[in-house]
Amino acid sequence: MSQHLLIAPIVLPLCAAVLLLLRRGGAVLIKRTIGIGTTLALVITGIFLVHTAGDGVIRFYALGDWQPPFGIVLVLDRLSAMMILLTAILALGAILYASAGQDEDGTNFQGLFQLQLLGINGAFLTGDLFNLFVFFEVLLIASYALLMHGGGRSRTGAGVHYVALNLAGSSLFLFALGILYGALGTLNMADMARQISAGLDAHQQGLVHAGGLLLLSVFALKSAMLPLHFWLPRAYAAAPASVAALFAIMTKIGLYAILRVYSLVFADHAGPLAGLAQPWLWWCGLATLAVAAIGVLSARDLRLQTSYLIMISVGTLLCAFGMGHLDSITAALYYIVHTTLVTGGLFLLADMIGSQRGRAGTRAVRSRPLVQPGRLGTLYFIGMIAVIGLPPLSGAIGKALVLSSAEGIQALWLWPILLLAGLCGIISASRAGSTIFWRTGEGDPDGPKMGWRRGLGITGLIAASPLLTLLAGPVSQYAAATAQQLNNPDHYLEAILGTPMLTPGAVVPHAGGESS
Amino acid sequence: MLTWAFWISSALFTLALVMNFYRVLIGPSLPDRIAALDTMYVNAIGMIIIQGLWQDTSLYFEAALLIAMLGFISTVAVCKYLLRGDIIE
Amino acid sequence: MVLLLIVLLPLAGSLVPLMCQHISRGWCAWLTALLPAIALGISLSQTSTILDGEVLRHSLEWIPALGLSLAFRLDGLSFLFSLLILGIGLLIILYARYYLSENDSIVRFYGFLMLFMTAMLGIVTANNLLLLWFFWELTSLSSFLLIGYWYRESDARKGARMALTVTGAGGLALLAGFLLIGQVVGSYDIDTVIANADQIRGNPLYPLMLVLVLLGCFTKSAQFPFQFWLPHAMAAPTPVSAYLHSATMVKAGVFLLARMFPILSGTHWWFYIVTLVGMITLLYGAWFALMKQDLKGVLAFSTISHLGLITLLFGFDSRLAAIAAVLHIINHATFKASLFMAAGIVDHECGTRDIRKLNGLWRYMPYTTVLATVASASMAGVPLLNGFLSKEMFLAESLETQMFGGLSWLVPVLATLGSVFSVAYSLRFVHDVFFNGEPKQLPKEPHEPPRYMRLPIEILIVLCIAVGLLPALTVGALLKVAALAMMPTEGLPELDLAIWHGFNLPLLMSAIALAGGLLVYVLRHYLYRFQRQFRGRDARLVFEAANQRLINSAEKLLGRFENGSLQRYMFWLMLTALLFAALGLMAIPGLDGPAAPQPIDGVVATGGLLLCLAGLGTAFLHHRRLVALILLSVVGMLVSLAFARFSAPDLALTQLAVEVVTMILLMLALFFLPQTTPRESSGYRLLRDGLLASAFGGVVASLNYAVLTHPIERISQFMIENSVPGGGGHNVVNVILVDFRGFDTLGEITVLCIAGLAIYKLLNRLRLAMPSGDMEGRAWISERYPVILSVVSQALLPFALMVAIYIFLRGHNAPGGGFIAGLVTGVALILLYMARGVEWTQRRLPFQYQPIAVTGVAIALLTGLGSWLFDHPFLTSAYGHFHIPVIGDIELATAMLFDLGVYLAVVGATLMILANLGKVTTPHRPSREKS
Amino acid sequence: MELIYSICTGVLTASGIFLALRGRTFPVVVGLTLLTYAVNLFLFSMGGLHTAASTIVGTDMPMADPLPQALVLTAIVIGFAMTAFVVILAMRARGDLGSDHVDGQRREESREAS
Amino acid sequence: MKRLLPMPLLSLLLFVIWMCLTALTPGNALLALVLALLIPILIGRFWEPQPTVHRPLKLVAYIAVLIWDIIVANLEVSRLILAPRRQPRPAFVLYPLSLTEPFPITILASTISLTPGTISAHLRMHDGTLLIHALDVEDTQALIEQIQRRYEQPLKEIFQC
Amino acid sequence: MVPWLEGLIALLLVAGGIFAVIGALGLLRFRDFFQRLHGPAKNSTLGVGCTLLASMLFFWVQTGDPSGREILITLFVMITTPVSAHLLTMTGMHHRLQRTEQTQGEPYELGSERDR
Ligand code: NA
Ligand code: NA
Repeated sequence: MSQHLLIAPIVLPLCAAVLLLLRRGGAVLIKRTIGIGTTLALVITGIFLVHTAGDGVIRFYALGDWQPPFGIVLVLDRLSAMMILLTAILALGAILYASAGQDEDGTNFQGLFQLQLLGINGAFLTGDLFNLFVFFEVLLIASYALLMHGGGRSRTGAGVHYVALNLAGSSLFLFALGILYGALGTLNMADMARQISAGLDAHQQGLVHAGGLLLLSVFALKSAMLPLHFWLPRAYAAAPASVAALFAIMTKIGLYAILRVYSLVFADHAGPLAGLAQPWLWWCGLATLAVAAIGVLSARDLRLQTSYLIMISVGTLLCAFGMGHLDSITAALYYIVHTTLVTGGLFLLADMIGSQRGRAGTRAVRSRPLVQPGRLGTLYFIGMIAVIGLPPLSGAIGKALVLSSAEGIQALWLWPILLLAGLCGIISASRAGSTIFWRTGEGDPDGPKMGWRRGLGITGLIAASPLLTLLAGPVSQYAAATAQQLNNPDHYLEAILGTPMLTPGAVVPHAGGESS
Repeated sequence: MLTWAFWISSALFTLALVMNFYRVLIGPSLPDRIAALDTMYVNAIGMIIIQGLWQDTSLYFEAALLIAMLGFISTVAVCKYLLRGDIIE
Repeated sequence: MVLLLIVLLPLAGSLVPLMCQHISRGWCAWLTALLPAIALGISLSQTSTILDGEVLRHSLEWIPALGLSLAFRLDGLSFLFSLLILGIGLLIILYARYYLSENDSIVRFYGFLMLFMTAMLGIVTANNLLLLWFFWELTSLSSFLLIGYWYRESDARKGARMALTVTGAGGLALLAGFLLIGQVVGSYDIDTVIANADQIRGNPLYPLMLVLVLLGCFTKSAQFPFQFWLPHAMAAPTPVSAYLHSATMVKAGVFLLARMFPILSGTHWWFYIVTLVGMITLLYGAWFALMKQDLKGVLAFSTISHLGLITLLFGFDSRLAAIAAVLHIINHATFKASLFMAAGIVDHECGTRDIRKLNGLWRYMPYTTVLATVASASMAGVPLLNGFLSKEMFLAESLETQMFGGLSWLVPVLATLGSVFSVAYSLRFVHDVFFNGEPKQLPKEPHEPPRYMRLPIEILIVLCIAVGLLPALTVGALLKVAALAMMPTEGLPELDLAIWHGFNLPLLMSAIALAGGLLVYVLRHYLYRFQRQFRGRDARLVFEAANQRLINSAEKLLGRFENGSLQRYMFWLMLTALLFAALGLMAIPGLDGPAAPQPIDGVVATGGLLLCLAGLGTAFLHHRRLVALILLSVVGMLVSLAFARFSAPDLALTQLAVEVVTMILLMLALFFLPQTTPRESSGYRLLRDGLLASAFGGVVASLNYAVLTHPIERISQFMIENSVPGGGGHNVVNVILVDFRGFDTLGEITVLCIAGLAIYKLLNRLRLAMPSGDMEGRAWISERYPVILSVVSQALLPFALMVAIYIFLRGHNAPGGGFIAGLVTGVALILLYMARGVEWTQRRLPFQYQPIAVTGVAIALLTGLGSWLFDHPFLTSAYGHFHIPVIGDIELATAMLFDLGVYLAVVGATLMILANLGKVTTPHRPSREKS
Repeated sequence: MELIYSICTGVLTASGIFLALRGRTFPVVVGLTLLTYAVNLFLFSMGGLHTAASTIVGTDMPMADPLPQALVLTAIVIGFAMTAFVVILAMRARGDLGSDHVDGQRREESREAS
Repeated sequence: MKRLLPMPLLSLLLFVIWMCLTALTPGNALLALVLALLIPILIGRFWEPQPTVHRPLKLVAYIAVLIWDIIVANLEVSRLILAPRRQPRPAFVLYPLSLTEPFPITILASTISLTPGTISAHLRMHDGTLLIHALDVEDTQALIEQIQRRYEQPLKEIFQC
Repeated sequence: MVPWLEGLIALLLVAGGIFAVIGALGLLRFRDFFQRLHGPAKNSTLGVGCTLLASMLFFWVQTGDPSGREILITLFVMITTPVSAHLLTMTGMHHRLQRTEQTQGEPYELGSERDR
């Protein structure tokens, strides 16, 4: 049974979604219980998977018992396990928050939420490029639905941009996939890597080059790399809080895909194609950082501010990927965990703050006092310290890791930009925070209290930062091991292609055929 | 002889398609264009059948069947649209 | 362990006040003071060890990947500072108990104060540069909270933000500096770094490191030109000012100078930068301290000036000067803390800090007057007080420096000038406030403060006098070990701590300073008049304005880039993709590959031409939307013909069915949209887009051609071979869909299902104006359901169902399958909706579509899970042939069950999408969502 | 044959992209749909162009590459789902934002040409 | 019987068509039988009651005539299309229906559309008229009579209405 | 294959093509919409009919197994073409498309929503 645990992050939410969606209505309590319960189960699964992957063995699950490279495989390595766990934790915070009432603003929230998780987990686990496309689409369409949850003009406006750009992106994805299949004759990523390392003729090489770069544009769009980031700020700022929180992982999926594909398929063994994406990631990452810093500075709204802070993290990560050595990947992996959880928490927090401020909402203007200024203020303070990268929280550690991994001329570019981005963050956060929590006007506090579910959701996610600070040693160690694993795609290839039989005794690569 | 017949027939159907398409392009009225589109669908059935004969396979039968059954629905939808605006009411 | 406690106890102490919410303020103060008091005790217990010159170290592994460990050290320097921080901190706790009013939250105050204390202790005891930086930034953060303590005041908020921004920025520079040092040395461990100081000074990047580190120091210790934040930090409650500006915050900057002294000093760079900055700051602060009318303002600028002095001493690049600097740090801490507390008492008792109103207070608070006078005298450098000692050493050292060559004489002159002003403002502090006639319009009747509020001042004054009288006995040993920490390799210079060094030049300079100060004070009104010529610029306003300008220009800059236009965003996306694809294309040696192209046949050529024309037509005629749709339909049809032509019957079928559904969908939507697109793109825009689109088209065509002419070995061969033996189906495409890549299909039907759910959400409470006629103004005909259409639709249904079943059953072995069958069923039902209306159809299809679609997914999922029962991976298929007499051979496969799921999902989703959309105009419209 | 085919994909791509760059929702939707057609044709041809071949085992015709066909099938379905969503989103945008401009600007517009 | 086999003719048609579609095997016959029985029940809700066929033989004859007429119609229309200069004389003719049930009327209208130079343009149930567009007609009255004689009359007999 | 059967099939195929072209020609040649509609409504139907008949014969001869699958297509075409034509004429009437002067009789106005 434990072998099937690998597919649990996909099957669990799908089962839950089916249960939740069979009827449109249904008792709220039951739906919430299923939603939260499943997410909790995903967290446990994630922990187990991280534990399993911790031994450094790369495992795979051949769907339909069709062995790679012929069938679709799910691959569990340190990276995918980590991302699964990360998603689950973030989702738990988000679903707790949503279950305090937001889920009932429209139909089918709980079910769609699980489907979104299904898509995300699938994207993290799959070892097949076309399957990655399918999961991208699952998570995108689910995100469209969730973005529209509860309705409203700003959501519609942001939605049009978000959807149109991503639709175009999906087309580009298929072009890229087509080229790669046409040039390599396979869809399995490990097999692609093998084909490339086995040597290509010049014609194929050019095609793979085109496909690889085109694919980069798709992943760059998802990860909000400049100049393809335009969809992000508005979409994130407009989404319902719990959805925006979950969206914190969305850009990371693009980044994950970049890391996965370019560290596996276009690694050193790819000869002239090695490091295909690196320079682009590096320079565009820097540009992303710069623009995001300007964005943070200009943001007059908490949610917009958080959106741009996410973009800063994207830029940071892209730069780290662009440097592409062991230390920088280690740094990036630590940073990814930190930024995802904290920004997720900040979206929830912003919503909570906004709901207690009446018409001022999340805008940084004078308003009536908050109902719970102490609690929310503390959370905001901690969250901002973390996300801006001030000590003593995880952001500072992540940033220091990234900075210290830059060498020579790289540091000359990265340091000033990243540090100035941090300064922009300080200016923006202190301005917004002092306005919202300190510069309160007359009027009686009024609005919903945080309550235990929202409180748990927000606190849980923001508390991740202190926790990541305390556990920085082991976490960074895991990250380093992960980077090491990524750095050695040979192991991956060997695990996926070198051992053709998963089930001992099977002679044909397929166990079907016998009648049942 | 059959090969010649296939050739001629598919050339003729192609010609018919081109002429229909010309009508789609020039209109002038919307009903003209729709009528031409509808005719294209019907001629497409012929094209597919001939291809099946040519290749001596019945693999394309379903395609022809589907055009015959569904092709007119587009026409219905557009006509209803022009007549009533709301096609499902 | 001892070491760790010194930091950890105050940290724990910051939680104590939180638990004192409900007990009296007195108890709260005592309890809060308890833990730092213990920490102080622990520190003091180490006195003998430290004085012996030992260095305590304690290190815990934290983040090896970063080279960051929880490494602490207690050497003379950190010991000295720890005592200051803890000692004065305790006094502040006591003082604040009486200072804060009933309305002020004492819990918050003590909490922040203890946090700040922790951070300071961390800075001085850290033995790892990154750890030091951690605490460094933590002081910025906690001081932000402390300065903003009275957050309802605009001054407090702005002052806090300014302090945070400036010191935070400096902290970032410091981080960069530390990282550079770490990269050069390969470790952040301070011991290691000190041991490798030569390597650092010899590094070509040394100036950069130095500047970065100094930026950190100078911002923190309010050196010119970063001094402006400090006076505005006075918006904080006075105990905070007393603490931050005497013993702690600003001292962190000079502490770091001391810490980095063995690492970075000894170069020209160090000398010029540090000396110049220190000198300017010294004079600048002194001048403005004299000019200020605010009691705390005088103290703030005097602090700036004294910090300049300390910095200047560090710059002199002599070991003796560095020792003098440390001594002055101690002295300044004692007299400045007491002065601030005295000022706080004045403020507290009189209700104002305006020097022009405060006069002759000695009559009302004689005791306080005495204390303040002694402290001021110490600040002025009056002999027998501690301030005199370090001032004297400073003047002596200023004479020693030769770095400015022929201009070196300027240094002692300017130093004396600084001292003159120092005397003048000290005098002013005493005379203008406590003497000089009667008070004017005080808001309160002044009197002596409570006993315990004065106690901290008394203790500090005693220290001032004790050190002043018996320097060698009191601070001598401590000073030596502290100095030793700064010069571990060179060792200590000869140090003579005495009040009397005989008549010498420094003494003369001191005398000049005292006399000059008196003179300046007497003539101060001329100076005020002189100063009045300059328009005073409030740093706060400047800062705020700069801030605002920065934000505005950021907004403008961003707006230039992100202008909210999808057209632009789409353009960038396509341009990027084009660039990437084109780069790859250029890497292909030539488009023609080894495969000989197949001969062109006329039918394909004509079809291709039509396809191109239809595509271009759609683009060119897009302003007339319905025409564009008809042409789009032609494209769809031709594409499916192309699929049929190139041996893909399954695709042709699917494309056809989808084409019809898409058409219906677009017609439904077009009803609510304008019928024409306005011509609003400029010629330039059209040209630009046209070029981009053509270029993209060209690249795609080239890539397509390149692949087509280069056939390769593909994994699909395996699928062809295994389709029948492994998947039990002859139609390889279908076997791929339901078996080899059934997982994709599961995802695909999930997408379809979610689309249905998403669309339901979009349609909720959607109210759109329904046009009453078409675009030419014709009213709609009144006939809703033409009879002939109704009858035919009804008659078609059984046949459509049969065809669906036929296609479904054949799917595994011939073109077809659940997907197409589902679409056929769905379309047939939609036709009924069109022909008969929602009301009629709804009555006959009384169920919701969501459960159907979801059931479909559920069946597919369960089929997949079923293989677990046989201990096979998810979605493993099985099939078998069964022979039944008469009927013959029947094949049953789990894939069929999976396909049934697909069928249901497609039917459900199609209806969910189209029927719900159609219902928008009817009373059955979706309206569950909250709006 | 390959040349004609490639030109067709290219032209459809170009038309689709041109429309996707327009400023109103409906042309954008039509453009994206065209682009989807182009993509499907492109992806399909990655298995090579086979005349008189089949994907059914057991016929006496040569085999065409079935894998791209299956992929395109999936892509068609997903494309349909996405088109459906975006077109209804366009409707919603018109309702919510009062205009069918992609940026939702409020502009004076007349539904009818008259 | 009525519940098991609500539409015998439809069932028969379905059975025959299924057998046409698939190979003639016992298994398929069984399946065809199941479908022929199942589908009418499935779609029963959507089937508004229609007049039933009372004279099946007449129906066969009718179909034969129809096919013949279609061929003739095509040749005639082809001649018109191909005739270089001759301009046809089109007409809108209002045809008075004597049939009243929608189903037979639909058959009639379809027949008209499929046969010589005529298309049923619009049906008005309330006054029982069918507007016909004829491509080339001299005498509209003759056309009406021809349709009545050749199609409507037989249909009335077939459906007995 | 028997030559005469082959000939018949060939003939049917070519006839089908010719009818399709004539239908298309009608769509192009006639002066008004209502006339143009007659071309496809009949000729194209017969064109496809001929082809289907050819197909039926061909496969019957090839496999030796009579199969009536094509009948189903014919049936569908015959059911659906008149409906298309009917709705198209209605649309033409609604749009009051120009008629040639020779046209006898008038199409009446279709009842409009606003009249009610
Ligand atoms: Na409707
Ligand atoms: Na007729």
